[in-house]
Amino acid sequence: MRSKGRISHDGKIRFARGEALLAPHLPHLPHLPMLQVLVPLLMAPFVLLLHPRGLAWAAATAASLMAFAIAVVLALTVVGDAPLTYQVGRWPAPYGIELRVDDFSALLLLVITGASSVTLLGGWQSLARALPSARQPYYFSAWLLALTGFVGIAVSADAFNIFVFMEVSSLASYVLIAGGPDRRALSAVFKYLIMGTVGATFYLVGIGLVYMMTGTLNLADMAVRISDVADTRPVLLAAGFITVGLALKAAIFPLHIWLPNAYAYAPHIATAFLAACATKVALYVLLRFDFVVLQHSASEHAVQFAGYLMPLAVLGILVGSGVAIFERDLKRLLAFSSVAQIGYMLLGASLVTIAGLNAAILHMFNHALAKGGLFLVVAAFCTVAASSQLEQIGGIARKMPWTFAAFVVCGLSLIGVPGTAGFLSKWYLVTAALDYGALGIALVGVILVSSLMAVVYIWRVVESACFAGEFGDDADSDSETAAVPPLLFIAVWIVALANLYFGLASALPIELAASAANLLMGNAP
Amino acid sequence: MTTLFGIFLLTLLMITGMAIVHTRNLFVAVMLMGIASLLIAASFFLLDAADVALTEAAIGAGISTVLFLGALALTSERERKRRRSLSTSSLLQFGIVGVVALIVIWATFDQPRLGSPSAPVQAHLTPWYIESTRDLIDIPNAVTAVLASFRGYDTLGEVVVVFTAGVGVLFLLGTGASSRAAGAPLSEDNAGLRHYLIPRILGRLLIPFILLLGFYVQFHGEYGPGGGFQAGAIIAASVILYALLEGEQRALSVIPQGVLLAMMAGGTLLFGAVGVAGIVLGSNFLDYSVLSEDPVNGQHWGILLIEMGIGITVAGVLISIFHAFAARATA
Amino acid sequence: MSAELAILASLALPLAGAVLIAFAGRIGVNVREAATMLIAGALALIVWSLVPAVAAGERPQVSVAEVLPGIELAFAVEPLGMLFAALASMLWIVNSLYSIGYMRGNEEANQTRFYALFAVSLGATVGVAFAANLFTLFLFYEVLTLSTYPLVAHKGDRQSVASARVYLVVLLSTSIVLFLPAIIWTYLVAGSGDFTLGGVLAGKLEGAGVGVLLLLFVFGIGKAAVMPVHPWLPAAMVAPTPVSALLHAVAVVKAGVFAITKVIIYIFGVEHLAGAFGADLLVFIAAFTIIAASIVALRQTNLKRLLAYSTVAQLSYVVMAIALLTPLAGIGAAVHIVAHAFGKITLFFAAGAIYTAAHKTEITELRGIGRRMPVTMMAFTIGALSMIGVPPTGGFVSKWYILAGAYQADSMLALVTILASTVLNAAYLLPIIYLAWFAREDEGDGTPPARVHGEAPWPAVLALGLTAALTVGFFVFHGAALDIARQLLAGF
Amino acid sequence: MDILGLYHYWIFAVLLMTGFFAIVAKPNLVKKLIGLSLFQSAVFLCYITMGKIEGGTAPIMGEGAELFSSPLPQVLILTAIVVSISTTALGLGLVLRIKDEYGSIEEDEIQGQDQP
Repeated sequence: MRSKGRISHDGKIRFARGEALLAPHLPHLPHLPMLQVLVPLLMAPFVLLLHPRGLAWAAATAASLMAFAIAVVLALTVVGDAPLTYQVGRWPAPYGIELRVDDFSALLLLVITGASSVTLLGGWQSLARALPSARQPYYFSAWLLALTGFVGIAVSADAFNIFVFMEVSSLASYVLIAGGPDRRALSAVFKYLIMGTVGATFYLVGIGLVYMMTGTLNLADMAVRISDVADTRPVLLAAGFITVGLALKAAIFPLHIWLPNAYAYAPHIATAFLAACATKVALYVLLRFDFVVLQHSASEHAVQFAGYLMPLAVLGILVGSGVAIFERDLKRLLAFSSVAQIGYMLLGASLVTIAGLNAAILHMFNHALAKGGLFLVVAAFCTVAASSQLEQIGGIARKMPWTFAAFVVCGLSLIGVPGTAGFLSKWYLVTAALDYGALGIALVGVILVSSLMAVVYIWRVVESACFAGEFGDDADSDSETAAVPPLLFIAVWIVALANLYFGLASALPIELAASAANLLMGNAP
Repeated sequence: MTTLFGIFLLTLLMITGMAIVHTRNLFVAVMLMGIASLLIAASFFLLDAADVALTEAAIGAGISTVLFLGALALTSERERKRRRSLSTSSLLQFGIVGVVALIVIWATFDQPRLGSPSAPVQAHLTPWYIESTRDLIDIPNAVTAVLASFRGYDTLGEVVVVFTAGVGVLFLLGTGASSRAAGAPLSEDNAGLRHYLIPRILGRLLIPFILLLGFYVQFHGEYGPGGGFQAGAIIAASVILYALLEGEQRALSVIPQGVLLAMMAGGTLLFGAVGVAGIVLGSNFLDYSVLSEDPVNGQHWGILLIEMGIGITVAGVLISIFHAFAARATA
Repeated sequence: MSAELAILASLALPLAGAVLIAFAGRIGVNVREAATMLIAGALALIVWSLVPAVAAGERPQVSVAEVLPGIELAFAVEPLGMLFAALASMLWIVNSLYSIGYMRGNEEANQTRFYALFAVSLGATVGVAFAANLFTLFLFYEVLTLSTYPLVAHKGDRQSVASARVYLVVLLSTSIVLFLPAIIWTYLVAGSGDFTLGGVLAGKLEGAGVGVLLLLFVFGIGKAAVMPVHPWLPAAMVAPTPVSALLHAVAVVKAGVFAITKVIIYIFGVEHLAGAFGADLLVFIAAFTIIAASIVALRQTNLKRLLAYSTVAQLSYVVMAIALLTPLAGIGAAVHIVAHAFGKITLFFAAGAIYTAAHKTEITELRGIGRRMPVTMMAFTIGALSMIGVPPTGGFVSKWYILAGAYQADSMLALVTILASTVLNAAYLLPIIYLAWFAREDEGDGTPPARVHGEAPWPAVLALGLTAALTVGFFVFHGAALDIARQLLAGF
Repeated sequence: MDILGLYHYWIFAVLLMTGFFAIVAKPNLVKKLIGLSLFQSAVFLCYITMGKIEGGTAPIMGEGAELFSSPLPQVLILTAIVVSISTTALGLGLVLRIKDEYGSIEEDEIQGQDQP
C-alpha cells in the first residue's frame, strides 16, 4: 500500500490516482459500484441450487472474494478523489436511483467484503460441523444475501433504497444467526427480528416524513431541499425516528439488548462476520443521514446530536465494558465489548468535529479487524472446546499456542496497544477529545478507564486460556494443526497480521477516514 | 363525500386495530387483522392507490392471514392467561406509547394537508414521472413504470427480500418434501377436504378462474392496476387453495419442491439477467431501452420480462412457505 | 555493515531469533540453547559495532514507516541509547549462559517458550533504546511489558499467575492512563515527539503544565518503579531467577529509568525544566522513594524480595540524579544504569544459584552457606559492595558522579539522601554477608542442614563469576562508558 | 379543514402506536407479530395519504384524466408491503421452531427455560 502513497507537503498521505492506474485494464470500471452489489446478489440464487457437498460454500466464497476485489479497486479509485456515481437504469439522479461510492462507503465496503471473505474462507469446517449438509445451500445463500444487503446499503445514495437493502441484510442476518446449534439462538433471533423490524420501520417513518416535506428520496437532493423546511415539526420528528430506528439496528446503548444473545448463539463463523460489519452499517447510515442531510439545515442540530448521543455513548462504553468484565461466556463477553466499541464510534461522532468523525470512522475499520479476528479465534477454540464458556476453554493456550497468539494480537488491538490497528483509532479519539475543551478531558478519562476495563476482560480470557483448565499439558504443536482446520488457522492469522499491518502502515484507511470525515462535515475532499 | 367515507373507514380501522390488540383469542385477532387489511385496502382505493389496494388485499388480507392461521394451528389459538394487574411497567409502556402518539399528532400540524397540490410530494418529482411515463415508456400505468423502470432497482431489492424470506423459512423449517416420510399413506389430515364434495367441486371450479385472474393481473399490469407481485400472490393463492382441497401431497406432485426452488431462484435470476443485459448492450444496469432498436419498445420488453421474474419468484416463495408450514402440521 | 542496516538488524535479529528458537525447540534442547547463545552473541556484535561511530559523535537514524501523519516509527542512536543497548546486549549473553544452568538445574517446564520470549523482550529493549521518538519508545515499551508477562507467570501456579497479574495491571494501566495521555499531550503541544537535543517542549509549554506533564511521565513510566507505582517489582519476584535478572538488570527497570532520562533531556530539555516546579518535586519524590524502599528492604526476610526493594531504591538514584539537572549528575545517572546492572545481576545470579543448589530462599537459611558455595558467595559479596558503593566496585563510580552532581546542584536534600541510603544499604546487605561467611550452619534452631550441596551447575557459576568480574572491572575500566556519557553534556 | 386534512395522519399515529404497544407489551410471540403487521400497515397509510392529490385519479393514464395522484409513494408502499409479508413469514417460521424447541410461544416462559 505504501508504495502507492506519497506524502505531500502538508504531511498528508495521498494516493496516486487509482483510476488512471487501473482504467486501461478494467473496462467495467464505471460499472463497479453496480457490480459490487450484483456479484453476491446474482450468486445467491445459484448457490441455492448447488447441492453437492461443499460446492455451495465454494461458490459463496468465490463470490465474496470477487466482491472484495471490487471493493479494493473501488477504494483505490476513490481515495482522495471524487466519488463514483452510477445511475441505475440510466435515469437521472433524483428520479432514478443513484449509487454513490465515496471515501466513507469505500471504507465500509472494504470492511464488509473483507470480513465476509475471510470468515467464509476460514469457516468451512466450522460451519459444516454446525449445519446438516441438506441445509447448507440455504445457509450460504443467506450469507450472500446478507452480504448483498450490506454492500447495497453502503453504495446506495437513495433513502428508500437503503431501507430495502437494510431489510435484505436483516432478514438474511436472522437466518445466519438462527443456524446456531443452541435453541437459544431461536429466541435470540426472534428478539432481534422484532427489534430490527421496529428499527427499520422507524427509519421508514422517518424518511416518509422527510419525503413528505421535501418530495425527494435522493440523499443529496434531500440535503439541498430540506433547508427550506429545516425546523418544521415533521423534520424534527423524522430526525428522531431515524436516529432511534438506526440506533436500534446499530445496537447503541441502551438499545443494544438484542445483540449479546444474538452474537452468542449464532454459529461462530457467522458471529465473526456479523460482529465485524452488521452494526457498523447501521451506524454508517445514521452518520450519513444525520450529518449529510440534517446537519447543515436544522439549526442546533449539532448541539442535539452531541447532547443526546454523547451521554449514551459514554454510558455504552462504561456499561458494555463493565458487563464484559463479569461475563462468563467468551462470545457474550466479546459481544458486550462490541456494545462498548460502538460507544467509541458514537462518541467520536458526537463531538461533531472533523477530528472526532475521523476517529469514529477509522474505528469502524479497526474494530472490525480486531473483533472479527477475536470471534474467528473463538471459532477455532470451539473446534476442540465444548463451548465458549471460559471454564471450557481453560488451558487451551497450551493446546493451540499459535491460535492463541492470534487471540492476544487481536485482543491487544481491541485494547488499543501501540503497534496494532486499534491504537490508531484510540489515538485519534483522544486527540479529538482533547480538542473539545474541558468536557474533552473528562471524555479522555472515560476512554482511558474503559481501555483499562478492556485490559481486564481480555486478560481474564488470556489467564484462563493459559493457566486454568484441564487441556493436556502437551506443548506439541502437531496436535494444533490436527485440531484447527488449516483454512481457519490461515484466516485467523490473516486477520491478526492485518491488525499489525494496519497498526503501522495504515495510510489507506486513514486517508479514507479523513476524507470521509471531511465529506460528512460538508467540506469537499 | 369520498373524504367522509374515507374518515369513516379509518375510524373503523382504528377501532379494529385496538380490538386486535385487546383480544386474547389469537384466532379472532388474525381474523380482525384480515378485516383491518381490507379496510386499509379500501382506504387505499379511495386515495387513488389502486395497485397498492390490490396488493394489500391479496397479501395483507389473503396470504398473511393464511400464514397466521397456519401458525396458529401449530401453536395455540389463545394467549396464555396471566393475572391481569395494571403493573407499573404496563402503565409505563402505555404512557410512552401515548406520549409518542401525541408527539406524532403534534407534528402533523406542520404537514401539508391531505390532497394539497402544492405539497412537495406532488410538486417535485411527480410531474416528471407522469410526463416521462408518457414520453419514454409509453404505458398507461405510471405506477408500473416507476416500479419497474424508474425505480426498478428498488424492485429488484424487493424481490431479493422475498427470496431471502423464502430461503429463511426453508432453512428454518426444512422443505415440505424432506420432512415427510416417503411413501407414507395419505392420512386424514393430509387428504385435505377431499371427502367434502361441495367445497371440493366449488373449489375446483374456482381454481381455473383464480389462475386466469392471476395471469391477467400479471400481463395487464402495464395497463391497469396489477403486476408481478399481485399476480404471484394470486397464483400462489390458487395453488394453496388446491392444496387445501386436494391435500398437500397432490399439490406437491403438481408442482414439486424442486420446481419451486427453481422458480424462487429463476425468477430472481431472470430479473437480474434483464438488468445485466443492459450492461452487456452498452448501457447501465436495468436500462431496458437498449433491449430493442426502439427505446420505448425496449422498455416494454424489459418491464414485461422483469414482471415475469417477479411473479415467478413471488409465487415460488409463497407456495414454498405454505408447504413448509403445512408439512409441519402433517408431520 | 552500514549503521542504518545495523540498527534494523539489531531489532529484527531477536524477533527472528524468537521464531528460530521456537522451531529449534522442536529439534532438541541443545540446539535450542546453542541457537540462543548464537543469537545473543550476534546481537551483541551488531550493537557494539555501532559504538565507535556513536562515540565519534555520529547519530545514525532510520525511519521505517509513517504510522500517522507526523508520527513515525523511527530509530536513532544517541549516546544514552547506545549505552543502554550495549549493556543489554552484553548482559543477554551472560544471562543466557546462566539460564541454561538454572533452567536445567531446576527442571523448569516450557523452556522453549522461555527462551523465545526472552529473545522477544531483548528485541523490545533494543527498540526502546534506539527509539527516535515518543511513539516508537511507547510501542516497544508496551511490547516489553507484554513479552515479559508470560515470563513472570512462568510457573503457572496460582501464586505466580496472581503476581504476574499485579505486574501486568500496574505496568499496563500506568502506561495507558498516564504515559499515553502524556505522549498525546506532548504531540499536541509540540507537534512532534521526536527526541531532540534541547527538548521539543521548550518554549511551547510553560507554567504548571510542565510540572503536571512531568509527573504524568514519571508515574506513567511505571517501569522506573518510583513510589507509589513500584508494587509490581516485588510481586514479580515469583519469576525464575534469570527473569528477575532480566527485569532488574538487563531490560525492564532499566527501560523505565532510561525512558525518564530521555524524556527529561530530549523532550523537556534540561534548560527548559531548570526553573520549573516539577523538577524539584521530582527530586523530592525520588529521595523519598530511595529512603522508604531501603527501610522496607531492611524488614525483608526473603532474599529476592529484599533485592527487589533494593532495586526500587537504586532506580530512584537515577531518577533523582537526572532530576538534579546538572551535567555531572547526568553522567552519574547514565553510568549508574550500567553500574547497577552489573551489581544487581550478580546478586540475582547468586540468589538463583543458591536456590538451584540448596533450594533456599530465606535469609535466615543462609547461615554458613559461604563455605559450601564460596564462588557464589564471593560474587554476592562483590555485588553487595557495589550496591553500597564501596570501592573497588562499579557502584562507587556512579555514586561518586551523582554526589558530585548533587554538590553542583547545591541540593542538600540529595546529598543527605545519598548518604543516608548508603548507611541503610549497608544495614540490610552486610548482615547477609556476615551470616553467609561467619555464622555456623547448625547455629540457631539447631536443625541439621537439610541436604548436602555444593555449587550450582557450572554455566550458572561461570555466569555469575563473569558478572562479578564485570562489577569490579567497571571500577577500573569505565572509560568507554564515560566517554559516551560525556556526550550527553551537549544537552546541558 | 384541519381535521379533514390531517385525520389520516392522526389515524396513522394511533395505529402506529397501537401496533407498537402490542409489540412491547404482549408476551405472546404470535401476538407480537400481529402487532408488527399493524405497526407496518400504519406506515403504509401514511405514505399513501401523502401521495393523494385533490381531484386527481389513480395514476393510470386513460382518456380524459389529467390530474394524477403521485405514483411514487404507491411504488414505495408496494415494496414495503412485500417486505412486511416477508418479515412476517420469517417470523412465523421462527415461532414454529420455537414452539418445537421450547413447547411454548410465551416470551416469559421461554426466558424462564433459558435461565434455569
